[in-house]
Amino acid sequence: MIDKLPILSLLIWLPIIGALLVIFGSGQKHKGATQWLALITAGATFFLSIWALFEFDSTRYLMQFVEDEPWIESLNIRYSLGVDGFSYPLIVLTSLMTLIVVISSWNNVSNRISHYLAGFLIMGGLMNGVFAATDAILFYVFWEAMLVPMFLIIGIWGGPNRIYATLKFFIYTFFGSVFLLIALIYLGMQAGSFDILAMQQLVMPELDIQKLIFFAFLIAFAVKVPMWPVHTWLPDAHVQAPTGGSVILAAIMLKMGTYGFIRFMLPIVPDASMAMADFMIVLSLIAVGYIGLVALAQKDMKKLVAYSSIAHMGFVTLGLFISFSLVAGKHIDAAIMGIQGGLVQMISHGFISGALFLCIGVLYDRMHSREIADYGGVVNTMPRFAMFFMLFSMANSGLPGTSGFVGEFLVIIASLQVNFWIAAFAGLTLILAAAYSLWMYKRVMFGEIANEQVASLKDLVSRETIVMIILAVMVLAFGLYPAPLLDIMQPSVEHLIDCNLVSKLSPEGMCS
Amino acid sequence: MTFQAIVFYSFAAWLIFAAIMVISSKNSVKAALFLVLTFASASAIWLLLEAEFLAISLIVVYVGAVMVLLLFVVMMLDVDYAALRQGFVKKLPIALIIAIAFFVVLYSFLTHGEFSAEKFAEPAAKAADYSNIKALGRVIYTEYFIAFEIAAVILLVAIIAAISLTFRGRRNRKSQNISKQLAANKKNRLKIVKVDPVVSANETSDELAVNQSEKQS
Amino acid sequence: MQNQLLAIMLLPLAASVVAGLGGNFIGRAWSHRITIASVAVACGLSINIALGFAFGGLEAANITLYNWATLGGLKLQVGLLIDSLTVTMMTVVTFVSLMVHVYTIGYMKDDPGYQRFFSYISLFTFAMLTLVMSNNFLQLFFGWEAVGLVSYLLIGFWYKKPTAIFANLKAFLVNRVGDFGFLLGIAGVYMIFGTLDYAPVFQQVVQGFQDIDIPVSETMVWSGITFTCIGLFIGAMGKSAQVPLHVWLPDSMEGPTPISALIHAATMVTAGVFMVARMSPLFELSEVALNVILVIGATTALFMGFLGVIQNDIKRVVAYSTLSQLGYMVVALGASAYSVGIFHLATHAFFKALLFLAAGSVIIAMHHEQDIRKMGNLRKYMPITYITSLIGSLALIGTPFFSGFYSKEAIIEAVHHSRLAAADYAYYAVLIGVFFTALYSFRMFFLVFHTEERMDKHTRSHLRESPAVVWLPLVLLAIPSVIVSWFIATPIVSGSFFGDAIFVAKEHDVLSPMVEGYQNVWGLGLHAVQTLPFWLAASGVFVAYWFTVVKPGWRSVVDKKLSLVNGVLRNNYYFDKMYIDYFSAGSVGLGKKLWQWIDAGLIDSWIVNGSAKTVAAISGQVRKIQSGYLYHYVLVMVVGLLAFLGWVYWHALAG
Amino acid sequence: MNESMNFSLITSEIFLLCALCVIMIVDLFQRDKERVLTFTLTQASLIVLFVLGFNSLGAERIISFDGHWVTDELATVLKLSIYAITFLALFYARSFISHRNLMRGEYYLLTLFSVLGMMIMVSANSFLVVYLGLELLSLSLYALVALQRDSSVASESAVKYFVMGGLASGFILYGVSLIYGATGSLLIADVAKHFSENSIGLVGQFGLVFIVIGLSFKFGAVPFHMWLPDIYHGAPSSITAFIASVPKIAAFGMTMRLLSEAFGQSISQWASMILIVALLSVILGNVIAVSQNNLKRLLAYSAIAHIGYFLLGVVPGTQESFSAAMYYIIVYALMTLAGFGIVIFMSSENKEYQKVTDLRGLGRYHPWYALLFSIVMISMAGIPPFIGFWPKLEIFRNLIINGYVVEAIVAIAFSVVGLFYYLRVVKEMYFAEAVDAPEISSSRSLKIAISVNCLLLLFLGLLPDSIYQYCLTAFNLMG
Amino acid sequence: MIGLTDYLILSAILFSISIAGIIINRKNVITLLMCIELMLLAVNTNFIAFAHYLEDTAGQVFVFFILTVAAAEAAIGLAIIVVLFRNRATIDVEQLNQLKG
Repeated sequence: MIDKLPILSLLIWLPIIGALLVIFGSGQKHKGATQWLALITAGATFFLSIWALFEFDSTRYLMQFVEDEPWIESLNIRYSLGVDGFSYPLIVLTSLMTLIVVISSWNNVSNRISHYLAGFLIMGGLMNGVFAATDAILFYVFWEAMLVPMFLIIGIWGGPNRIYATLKFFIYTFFGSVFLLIALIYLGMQAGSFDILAMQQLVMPELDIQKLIFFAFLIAFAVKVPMWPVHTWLPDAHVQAPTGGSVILAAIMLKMGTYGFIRFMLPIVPDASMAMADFMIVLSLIAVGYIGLVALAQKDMKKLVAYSSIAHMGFVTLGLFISFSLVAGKHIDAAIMGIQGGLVQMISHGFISGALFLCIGVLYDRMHSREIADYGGVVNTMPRFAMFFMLFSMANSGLPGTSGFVGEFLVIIASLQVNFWIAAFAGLTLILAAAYSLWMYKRVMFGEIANEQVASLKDLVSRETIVMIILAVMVLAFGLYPAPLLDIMQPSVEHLIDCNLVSKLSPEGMCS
Repeated sequence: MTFQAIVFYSFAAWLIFAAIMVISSKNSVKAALFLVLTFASASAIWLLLEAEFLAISLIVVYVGAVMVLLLFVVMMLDVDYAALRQGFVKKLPIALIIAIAFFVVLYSFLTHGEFSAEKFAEPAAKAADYSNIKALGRVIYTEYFIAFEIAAVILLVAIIAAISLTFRGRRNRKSQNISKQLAANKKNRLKIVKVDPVVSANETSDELAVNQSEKQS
Repeated sequence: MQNQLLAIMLLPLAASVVAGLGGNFIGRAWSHRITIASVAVACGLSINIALGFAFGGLEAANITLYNWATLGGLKLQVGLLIDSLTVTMMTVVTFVSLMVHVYTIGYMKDDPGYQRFFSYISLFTFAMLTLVMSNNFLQLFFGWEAVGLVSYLLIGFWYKKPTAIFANLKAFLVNRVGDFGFLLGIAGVYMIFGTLDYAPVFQQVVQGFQDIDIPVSETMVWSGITFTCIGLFIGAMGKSAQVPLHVWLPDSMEGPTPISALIHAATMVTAGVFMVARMSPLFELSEVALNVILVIGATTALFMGFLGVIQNDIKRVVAYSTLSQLGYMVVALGASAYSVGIFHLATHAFFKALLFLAAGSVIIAMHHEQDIRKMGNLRKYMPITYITSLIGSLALIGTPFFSGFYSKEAIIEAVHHSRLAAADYAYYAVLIGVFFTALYSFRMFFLVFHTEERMDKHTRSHLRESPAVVWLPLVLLAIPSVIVSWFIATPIVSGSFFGDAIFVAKEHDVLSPMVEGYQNVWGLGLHAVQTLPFWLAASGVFVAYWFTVVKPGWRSVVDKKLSLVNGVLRNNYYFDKMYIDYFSAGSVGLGKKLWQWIDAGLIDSWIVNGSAKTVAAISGQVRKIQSGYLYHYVLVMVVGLLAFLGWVYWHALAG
Repeated sequence: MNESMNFSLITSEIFLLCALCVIMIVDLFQRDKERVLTFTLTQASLIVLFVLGFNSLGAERIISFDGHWVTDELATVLKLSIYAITFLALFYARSFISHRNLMRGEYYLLTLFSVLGMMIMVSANSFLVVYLGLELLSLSLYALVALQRDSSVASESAVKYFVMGGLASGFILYGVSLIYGATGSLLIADVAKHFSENSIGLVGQFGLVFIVIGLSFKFGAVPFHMWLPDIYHGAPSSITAFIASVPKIAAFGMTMRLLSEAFGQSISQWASMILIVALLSVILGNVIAVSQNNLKRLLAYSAIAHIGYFLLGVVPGTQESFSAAMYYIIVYALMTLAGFGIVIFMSSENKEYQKVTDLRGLGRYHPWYALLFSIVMISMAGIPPFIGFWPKLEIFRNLIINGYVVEAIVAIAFSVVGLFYYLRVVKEMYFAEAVDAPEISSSRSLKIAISVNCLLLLFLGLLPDSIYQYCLTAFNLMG
Repeated sequence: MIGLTDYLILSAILFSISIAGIIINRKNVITLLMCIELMLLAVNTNFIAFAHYLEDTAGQVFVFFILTVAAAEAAIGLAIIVVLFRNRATIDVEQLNQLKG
């Protein structure tokens, strides 16, 4: 029955239609109705994504749930959707995080709640679109369109310096994506259509052209990931964004950059990627080491978590780009390990960073401060919260048993096959991540009650607890048993390694 | 030197002289009159080119109608000419350089050879019964029918526009506009005329525009 | 058997979850009942299995529980490996844990975090069991970090205490430094052997494999095995608090005393020793690694012993003693006498737990006064504690017939027989260490239980023996502290007990010569008076007696004479200063500078905002061209026209 | 086909002229201050024109009136968009002009005259008719700008417009005279034929320079843009909305007739000039707009930048790139109309909100309009899924296909600068704290008009083919 | 002998003068109007010269229309100047700078 439905379209448009209903249907006066409508929409979307998971064939690398309709016939741009092992987990993650954001903003957004919720629902739909699109231009449309609601969310509901932050966010990312557009146009011209799979099949005999396309992709995706040195929008955006914004930003939007690497950069320009792999690895390691140190110096909780996000995303890029020399050295398992590690890290970081931002949001709702120095001894007044916060902090520092461990473990293990120093630098995260996460935890949570405000804190209410439990279960489940997730991605990863990382300088050796 | 050349050079000289006077006269009336001279000289040159109808039209239309209109307006506006002439010499060099540079470029390409006498020989004399007016008249209502119609519309537009811009309607209404009186303030009743022609830099156009629009209401 | 094993492992976890999440609901009594019951069951089952191994002929078992991840051809699985080594550890862990559970009822009875505490120690038991029962490196690492986590939680149990929350962060981070090496070691294992399960790895070691060179620079290449072993050993250094990663252990005494006994003396800190023993087939392949282990272990054993002498905090003395003893165990590992290392681990677990719990008992009586200079003559008030402490101290210094004697003697002998380059250094270090062990142990013992009473009146008036839940575990631990070696020394040292679980290469075999001259436990004990260590220990006790009881005034004289040495020792060889002032402060400072100069300064201010400002500035200037004057407009237009005309003309002439 | 004097081919023009005369006479006898009848008749005639035009879609290309007139798909599509956008623009104007002493019949008449001029421009097939159409348009526009007789800025801008426009006409004429000298004909077909047989020569090139510059002036491309900000700023907002949008479409038609048809053989000669002008426009327009505080001026500079992008579409000189440019210009007209629509919308009876900061608080107190205006701005910035993205995509695609990669990158990089000032407008509406709610006293027709216009930007953006296929058929690229 | 070039140069001179006039004139808008008329005159002369030497009427017809348009233009231009004068009481070009930036 479900295979008759246009699942992906539903996942994209259901939240958007729901958002329109939320805006126009209920208005400002009926707060409850608004919230329930949003909750139902988000819940239905999430339910649908889970339901479809049962139909998802995790033994195939081919696109599934394919929809293909003509859209702009004159340009041969099609409304074509499909998911594989790379994208479907991200869609589920998106749907879940949207739901969580809706729940978590139940009581703590008073200003124009219907617009706020609608913004997140629209974004949820658009983000699903990014992951589901198999037409490059359709992808680009979703990719760009998504910026708008986020821009408004940060700008309207953000902190005191929100305008600077949101403009920076928008312009930074837009700057990145214009180069993407150029590259896509060029590729569309070469391939004769904007079908991403067709682009992947393209023979590109000139390495220089591949490199140009590589850099176009790189600017676009690196900004989104974000990689050093184009990361500075992220701390600002995170700090200023409302809690929900930070959650979505960290949990989903950052993943789009690395998703772009997997979907576009590696398969389309493998030779350039291989040639530039060392460069990418160095950038990834800078993210791990340098950004880790920077995170250590932060005084603002959100900024700290934001920097830690950059550092963690460094593992994704690291995992992807070590695969080239592993494949070249015939260490296929290790290559799979690196890529899988990166992919798991994407999902896991979605939960962990989202959870951490929610935790900070919980504190912020009560104290209206994100400065670490304003806190101290919170555990005395919020023991339940302290437990969850501890779990997520530990997960952030990559404790085995939490999902934060899986990706980093796999990537580090794989990277030693490439070079000792890569592994050593990547391994630094064990120390740095623990240092910044737990030092922050210590300063915020432990100790004597620092001031009157902390003394009057109330522990989590049940709504907040539910959200925390969901995320905690996810973090633990994927930490203790990541196999189901890995199995979904496995065929796609193998296909990537077998067919897409091979040289495209000549048609020989390419999969058909 | 042929008669033709004498006519050409003398009228060309007049033409240039008059044109220069047009742009350099202090007084608009004078300028207008020099413009008349310019047109007259040009019409003589046109006669050399056997464009009799146009030469006559030029006199009739321009000297007879446009110039009169021009003078009429000049007189009507009652401009203080003494004030209008300051700073003329100061800007002269730039204008001169531009004009000369412009001319040099045009000159060098016009004498480049594509308009040489070999390519454009003096056409044979027209037959005695050749009538320039007839020739024009024949094509204007046939070949150039559509252009002619458009020209008519353009004149209509000119009429409508000119009237709607300048016609102020009957001036015998003496009603009170109370809201206008209430909205009056010092700013729009008292105009402070700047003595120094240099505009201070910090006063942006926006503010002016808003003041302006406030004043309109 | 699988069900039994799972029960051993998961019961404490379940109890922990119940006590932790439902603690307020089920109340204090039920919290300890449930946790103690679960650990007791686990302990009973462990002993059952251990007996099975010792007598009933149980075979080693390798059980796969579930598939953690499949990566191409590689399967990462969660499973259990049960052999004699594991069983020894399981028994020790669950037994000490059970004792500590019981003891806690008394020790923590007024603490508001009662349920939480039980939850934590049960969780710890689970984590430690996972560590020892693992059959692969992944799970080992999981347990490895999990015990670290619980240690972190427990050191910071009194989270209001600034020193406690400092200590737990420090402990976690220092352990993370070790784990960094450990993880690289695991990566090395995968690189060389292509799998993370123990069985195939050890099989390959036996059947032959290709070592892999790891290039670290243009000219330098490391052997893969050596790299792996050293990496793994760095992990062990962190967990087992070896120099220079030992700094966290003394500070960890900020946690409640039962924890010090359980985690920071008996079990977790020995995880490193266990791990190296478990990986004995690997370590045997790398002589470099073994030498490193010897040097590190010997240094720890000796130099941490020095520090024990000058401590005045009762728990810190025991802590430095633990450090020193861990050094002994590691020395045994370095000498390839893995079984001896484990032997000392087991005996040490009992008497060190005993010493800690006794110290805890003293602390309860002293109303949480821990300074031994403010105690004295406590034997009058606390006879049971006094006797058990004496037993523990005697065991610690290696008095013949006490359990510690056999294991320590075996270590010294083993090092003596070792032919590794660093063996001589290690031998003298452990010998000298014996003297100092006796010195600090009995210095503390005399200061606490003998000498004049130095506590204030109020405390003195309340001094009494601890309740039964406290002293009972002391007694229960005192018994094995004396006798356990009588039963296990022979099978362990002779190698019959561990069998295949521990692998020693022929050229490293130090136990065979020992076994040759060995009759039985009694003979060995009687023989002791002829050996140097015995007299070293005895002189240590004597010196301690002289300086504390007979001539207490001499102490300050010595302090003055050796003020330089004293300064170094008081500052813990300046390790803390280096780590805190230079490493961590340096990292934070570096992070701050990087952030301010590169992130905020270079990238944000210059490049990002700078380009925005540049555009705005250019915009502000360029808009002035739009002057409002018609003639300027015309001028620009005509210049544009001229430029184009000139351009076309120039092209036409050129082309 | 070449037919002479086939009046059925100029039915629309004849109808409009007749309608104009009727309206003029009807208006004379109007006592109604609101001129409802005039308005209705004007809009009705635009509807009729639209229907007439729509019916002639798909007709074959016919050259008539001795080669002076051409009816083809290009002309028809352009005319249709001219009618449609004028129709909308008049809705915008209605309440605005009634508050500003502009509610006179002439407003509608002159608008219709300019429509007639534009129709002539896009259908002209000789330099003469092009010129006359252009003058008909320009003269109407001069008058429209000056129509607010009591406004000193309006009259200033009218003078500037007039003088600069006259100068530009002079340039075009001088160029045409040179072309005439070189080819001996005024008919575009003859000129094209001549240049396909002979090399263009220096005279032709010089003529071309003058013509290109005249066209650049009409578009407002740098460095011939100087008039544009002042005129857009000074003219009454409803008239600015009109001048900024519709005439660009006609100018595009004229460009096609002159450059692509007459000088189709010498693309390399004019493309490089257009390229320079286009890039300068993109750069300067975007950069100067950053420091603008007046919304109208900001939109004016953004218009310059848009024209730059549009001209980049003309540069490659292929049929496809022309259709992309055509798409761009139609979409641009729609967007810019909405943009100035904001200014009109914000103008109340006695106050004109023109500063960007005047929009403050709109998001809070009038969320619907804030949303609509954000759509306009974001669409102008070229962010999908709004319509503004698609023509940009097409332009860049054509540039890249034809090898202008560096140019495409420069242009696209400056669109980032562009984003900055568009977002500033959104920022003011949503993020800045408002002291008090901006008052909105617009009429219902205006509210409907702006809603329709802005939503069109979204819906057409979701279905970009709906306009683009007509642009393609105009250049015989489809079906 | 007077050839086509001479006429063209004459008109070029006239054209240049008119441009110079527009740039040079900073005080009087009416003079700008006259300069534009001069420019059209130059163009007309060009057309007529070409028409003469090409023996073609088209050029002359064009001039005919230019004259018409120029007349209309003059009418509208003057009307605008009148409006301006009524608003500002001046036709000084230098004071036409309310709109700038």
